[in-house]
Amino acid sequence: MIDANIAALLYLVSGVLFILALRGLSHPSSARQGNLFGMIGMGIAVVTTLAVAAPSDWLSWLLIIGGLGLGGGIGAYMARTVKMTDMPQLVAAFHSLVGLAAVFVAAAALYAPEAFGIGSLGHIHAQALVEMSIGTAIGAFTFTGSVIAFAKLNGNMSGKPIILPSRHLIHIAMGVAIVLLVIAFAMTGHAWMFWAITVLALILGGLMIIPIGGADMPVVVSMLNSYSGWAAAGIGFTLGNTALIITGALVGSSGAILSYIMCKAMNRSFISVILGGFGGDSSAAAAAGEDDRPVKQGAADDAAFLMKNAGKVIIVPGYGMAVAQAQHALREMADLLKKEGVTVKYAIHPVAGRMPGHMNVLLAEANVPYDEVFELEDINSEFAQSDVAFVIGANDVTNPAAKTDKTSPIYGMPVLNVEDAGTVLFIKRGMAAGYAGVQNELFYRDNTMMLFGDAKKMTEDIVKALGH
Amino acid sequence: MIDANIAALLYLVSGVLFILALRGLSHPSSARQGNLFGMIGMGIAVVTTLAVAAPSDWLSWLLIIGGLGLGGGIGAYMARTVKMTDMPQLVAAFHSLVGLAAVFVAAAALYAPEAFGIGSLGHIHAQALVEMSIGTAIGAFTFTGSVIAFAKLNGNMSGKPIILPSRHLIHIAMGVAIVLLVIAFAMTGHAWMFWAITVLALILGGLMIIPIGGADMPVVVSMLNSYSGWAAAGIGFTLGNTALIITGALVGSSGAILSYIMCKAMNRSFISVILGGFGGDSSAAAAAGEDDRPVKQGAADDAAFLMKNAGKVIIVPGYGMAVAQAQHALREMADLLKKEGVTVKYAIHPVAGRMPGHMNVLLAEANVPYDEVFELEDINSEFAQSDVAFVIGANDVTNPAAKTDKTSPIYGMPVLNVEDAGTVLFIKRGMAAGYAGVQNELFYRDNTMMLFGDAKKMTEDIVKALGH
Amino acid sequence: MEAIDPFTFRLAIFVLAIFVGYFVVWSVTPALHTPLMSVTNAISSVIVVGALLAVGVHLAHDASWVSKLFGFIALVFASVNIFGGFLVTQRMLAMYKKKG
Amino acid sequence: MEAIDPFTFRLAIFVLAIFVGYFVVWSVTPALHTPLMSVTNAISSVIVVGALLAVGVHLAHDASWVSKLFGFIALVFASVNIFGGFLVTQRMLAMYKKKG
Ligand SMILES: NC(=O)c1ccc[n+]([C@@H]2O[C@H](COP(=O)([O-])OP(=O)(O)OC[C@H]3O[C@@H](n4cnc5c(N)ncnc54)[C@H](OP(=O)(O)O)[C@@H]3O)[C@@H](O)[C@H]2O)c1
Ligand SMILES: NC(=O)c1ccc[n+]([C@@H]2O[C@H](COP(=O)([O-])OP(=O)(O)OC[C@H]3O[C@@H](n4cnc5c(N)ncnc54)[C@H](OP(=O)(O)O)[C@@H]3O)[C@@H](O)[C@H]2O)c1
Repeated sequence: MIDANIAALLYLVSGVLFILALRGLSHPSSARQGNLFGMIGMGIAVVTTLAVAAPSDWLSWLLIIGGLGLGGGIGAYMARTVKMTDMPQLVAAFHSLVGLAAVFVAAAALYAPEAFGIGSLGHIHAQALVEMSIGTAIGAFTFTGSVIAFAKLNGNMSGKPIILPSRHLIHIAMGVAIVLLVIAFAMTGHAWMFWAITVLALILGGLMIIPIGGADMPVVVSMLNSYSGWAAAGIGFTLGNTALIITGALVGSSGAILSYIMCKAMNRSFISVILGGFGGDSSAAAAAGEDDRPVKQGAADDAAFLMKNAGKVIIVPGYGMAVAQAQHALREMADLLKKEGVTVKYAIHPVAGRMPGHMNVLLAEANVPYDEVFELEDINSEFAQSDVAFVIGANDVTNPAAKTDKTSPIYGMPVLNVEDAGTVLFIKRGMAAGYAGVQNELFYRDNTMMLFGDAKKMTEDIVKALGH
Repeated sequence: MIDANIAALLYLVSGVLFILALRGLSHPSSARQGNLFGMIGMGIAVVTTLAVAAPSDWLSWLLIIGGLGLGGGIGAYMARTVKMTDMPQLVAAFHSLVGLAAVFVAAAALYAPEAFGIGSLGHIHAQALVEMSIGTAIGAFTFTGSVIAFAKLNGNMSGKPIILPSRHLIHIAMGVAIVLLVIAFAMTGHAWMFWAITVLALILGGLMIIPIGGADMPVVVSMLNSYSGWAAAGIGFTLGNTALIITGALVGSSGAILSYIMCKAMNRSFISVILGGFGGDSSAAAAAGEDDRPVKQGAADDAAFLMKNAGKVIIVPGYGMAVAQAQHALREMADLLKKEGVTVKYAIHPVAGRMPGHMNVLLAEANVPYDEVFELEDINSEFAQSDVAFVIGANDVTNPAAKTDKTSPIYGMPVLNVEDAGTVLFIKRGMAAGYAGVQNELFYRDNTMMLFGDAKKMTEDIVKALGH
Repeated sequence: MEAIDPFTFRLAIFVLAIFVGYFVVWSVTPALHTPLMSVTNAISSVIVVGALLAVGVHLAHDASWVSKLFGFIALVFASVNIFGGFLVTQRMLAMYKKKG
Repeated sequence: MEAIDPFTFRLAIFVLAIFVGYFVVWSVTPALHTPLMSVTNAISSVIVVGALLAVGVHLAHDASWVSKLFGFIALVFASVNIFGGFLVTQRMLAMYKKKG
């Protein structure tokens, strides 16, 4: 047993280390050290807890070591084996676990309030009852919500928005029921109410996420992340634990800000995302893309010839590159071009792909140095001085309708000005529209050449052509 | 009397309002609202204190109202009448008052510990004694330090560094004496020790700042600001006051970061500034600037002709513009040029003038819209596309020696690339060097024209010439 | 001075932490937004401290068994997240390299 | 849970406030660094709360008079700063205008 004051200080230290972990992410060069700080902070929190409330029996120790080992083993295995293209799913899966953990911690507190210093069995302080029930409600909601997000992202469930009749009414009714139950629970402390809240929140989480289209899932995942942060902070108040309170606030802000960034970069309101009904996966929107106008079509050889003789090529990767896993072939292509004396840069739109930073991770995986990868604001003016814009599996993020067509759903979203380049190459499988379902006028321009085919296959062909 | 918990919440609110006050300064458009938040925060802190420890006698109320009225009146008068060019002095003067206030609050706590909840007369908790003596030491040091900074900035005292023999030894000895006295005071609580600490700190503050050159005073002022913040936080711990703790941390960080920014932009180490001996005022360094090479000299008419026929003019103001108070004439000149269809922009170096943001305030005073005023990084590449760089009273911040001459004291400092412009006009009174005492090779270039004279007079002449 | 409810202090900590969170997340470079998502995931599992308290309860009542069990389940889930979250972040970050 | 010393909480508040200060000051645009100096000056005069406590002391001992006097002096100085600092900042900020 260590002194409560020392424990409080140690929890503060671990909270500060978590802040430093996020702070490190301000630049790739400090990010690894930041992650290390995060791990140390977690270690301090765990050890401090074990020191402050050291269990006296061997069974508890066994369970603790077993639990840490079992969970840690599974986690480490998942972390090692997951494919980088599956990161959106993994994050959703992890979120569901945080939600469940919050539910079980709250339930444990209900049955052993003494251990948490919040009263005795059947006589828990009202404040703690409120915190606890909010914790379990958000946790349960996060759990089912994340499970559905996972299923949609992973393709276990259709990405199309599934619309139930009068669903908004049902959601509101359930929300009201939960609030009333929380109040009743705070006054009576009956355990069945706790479970009723939990079950209702589980159902509500499912019902609310199902109507949201698969491509909106990243916003949903981020929003659920934010919720789980606030839930953690709530439990932090119950436990009087500084580390939890700080972490909850950090995670809560982080999720909220990422959701905001995504919505802004897509030029959609957060409310419209949450109300659902928008954004099936790209195949769903495909039909919209047909048109009779002629397009200039090319082959890998043409592309190779064009780029070989260019002074500067800007590569614009998008969702299609991720699906096709074309990043390695792309890096190879860039290497060959650089050998020919061509300047190669990558331009990343803030919502290219399906989660924030998605393209950056994939390029990093393929060993593309991060100082060749630029954000929209930093590179957008350079297209005018480039000979070729090589658009691989991207679509919406290049669509000039966002600048010109006020009626377009993407109007107002910042886009990459690829059309300013000498020639624009588009790799995609057909004439289908992108995620937003909007036709891209660029395909029909004179300085555009379409390269129809799978992104990976086509890039490999270009690599071959460059080799000759 | 209000509840201590409510008071604690109100102090938190006032701390948050102070954060928002600084946050508002991230953009000119939100800054005024931020300042309002700051005032509200201060109002809440004062009213809360009066409500929580309401004095029962009329004398106290009289003193409080009288003190607030007297001080407030003086402050308001100063704020209204000060000239914008005198801002560095005013800030130094205000700092000295914060320092003194900290000394008197600490002394008051010594003689009426009950009112502060830190024990009874002669029996004060050791922790409070330590906090109190550190508070008075920093406060006293800040007071004399700021007074000297004020005198040097205001010209009441020569700006030349005054060097005493073996001064570092004396400073160290006094510092050690203060530390020993703090320890002894914490153990015994004798009042004389408190006063001895105060007196020693007063003397040390004077001795340490006197050897520092006048032009380094902005760094000193900012550093003293930081110290006064930490002193306030210390007293906040004694009083258990959240608003003071938060404010202290904010002010402490702010001063430290501004000192850092200044030192970095001057490419000097903080230590070398504090050790003193560098940087007399520019007249002191003047002698260094003579050279026999010929310079191209021009008159107001030539300058007017050149700029009238230019497509783009970038104005680079510096310390000389502030001394000469030429900002209004400069704005007039820019207006006339704009009427002639010339694009006019202002380029501000981070340490142009003698305090951070100095030029911006002066230009704002002359009604120059802030969206015509650009920072170094944002405009430096534009000189190459400009016909004229109009350098008015600036020198060091344009000196290419910072880029080329490794032996120069300003080597490594970022500078404005005025030499990339078609023609460079320099307004200054003679060939004297700037604050750093380094000769400026640009004066002798072919595309440079020197306009010798007082900045205000010369600009007015150009305005006249443009009028014809 | 009367004693101040710890809740008040915690509220102050919470409020300031929200400010810190706001600033620190905005300072994250967009290129690292994916690792940001995975690392926030990992740190939000500091909820494990609650699980540890629950696993270690004294077996005073029958209900304590329930609590112990729930604590164990929460512990396993949180551990998956902690190890999984930090390690996958590390794996991703190790891939970000400079030129040359 | 044992009672935690308020000092511990205050330390946490202090540490977090330093982070907030660090971020918030870096977010200030360089064009407003002069107003930043004057406004930090103004807010650091929140030390006036100490002066108010001192002025309002009950006259229990002779020493209380001393305290009252010192408090009054501190109050005057702090008030100069508060009014002077906020008003001069306001005056400066009022000058920053957009084009047109
Ligand atoms: N990043 C985020 O955080 C985020 C979050 C939510 C929503 N979004 C949304 O996602 C979209 C991202 O834009 P984006 O330009 O990256 O993607 P996009 O607009 O969805 O376009 C992707 C294109 O890739 C093509 N493609 C698909 N599979 C391919 C394959 N195997 N090989 C070659 N091409 C393939 C598709 O055309 P074909 O079918 O013709 O091949 C499709 O037009 C934006 O609308 C954004 O708002 C992003
Ligand atoms: N801004 C800050 O926070 C700060 C803080 C500390 C130090 N400093 C230092 O201050 C310097 C600022 O650079 P700067 O380029 O603005 O100034 P500077 O290098 O000091 O040059 C000012 C020039 O203005 C001329 N001048 C003086 N009075 C004049 C008048 N009435 N009319 C016309 N010209 C006049 C002087 O030349 P004549 O004598 O020939 O007229 C002098 O060369 C840097 O070295 C910087 O490191 C700045």
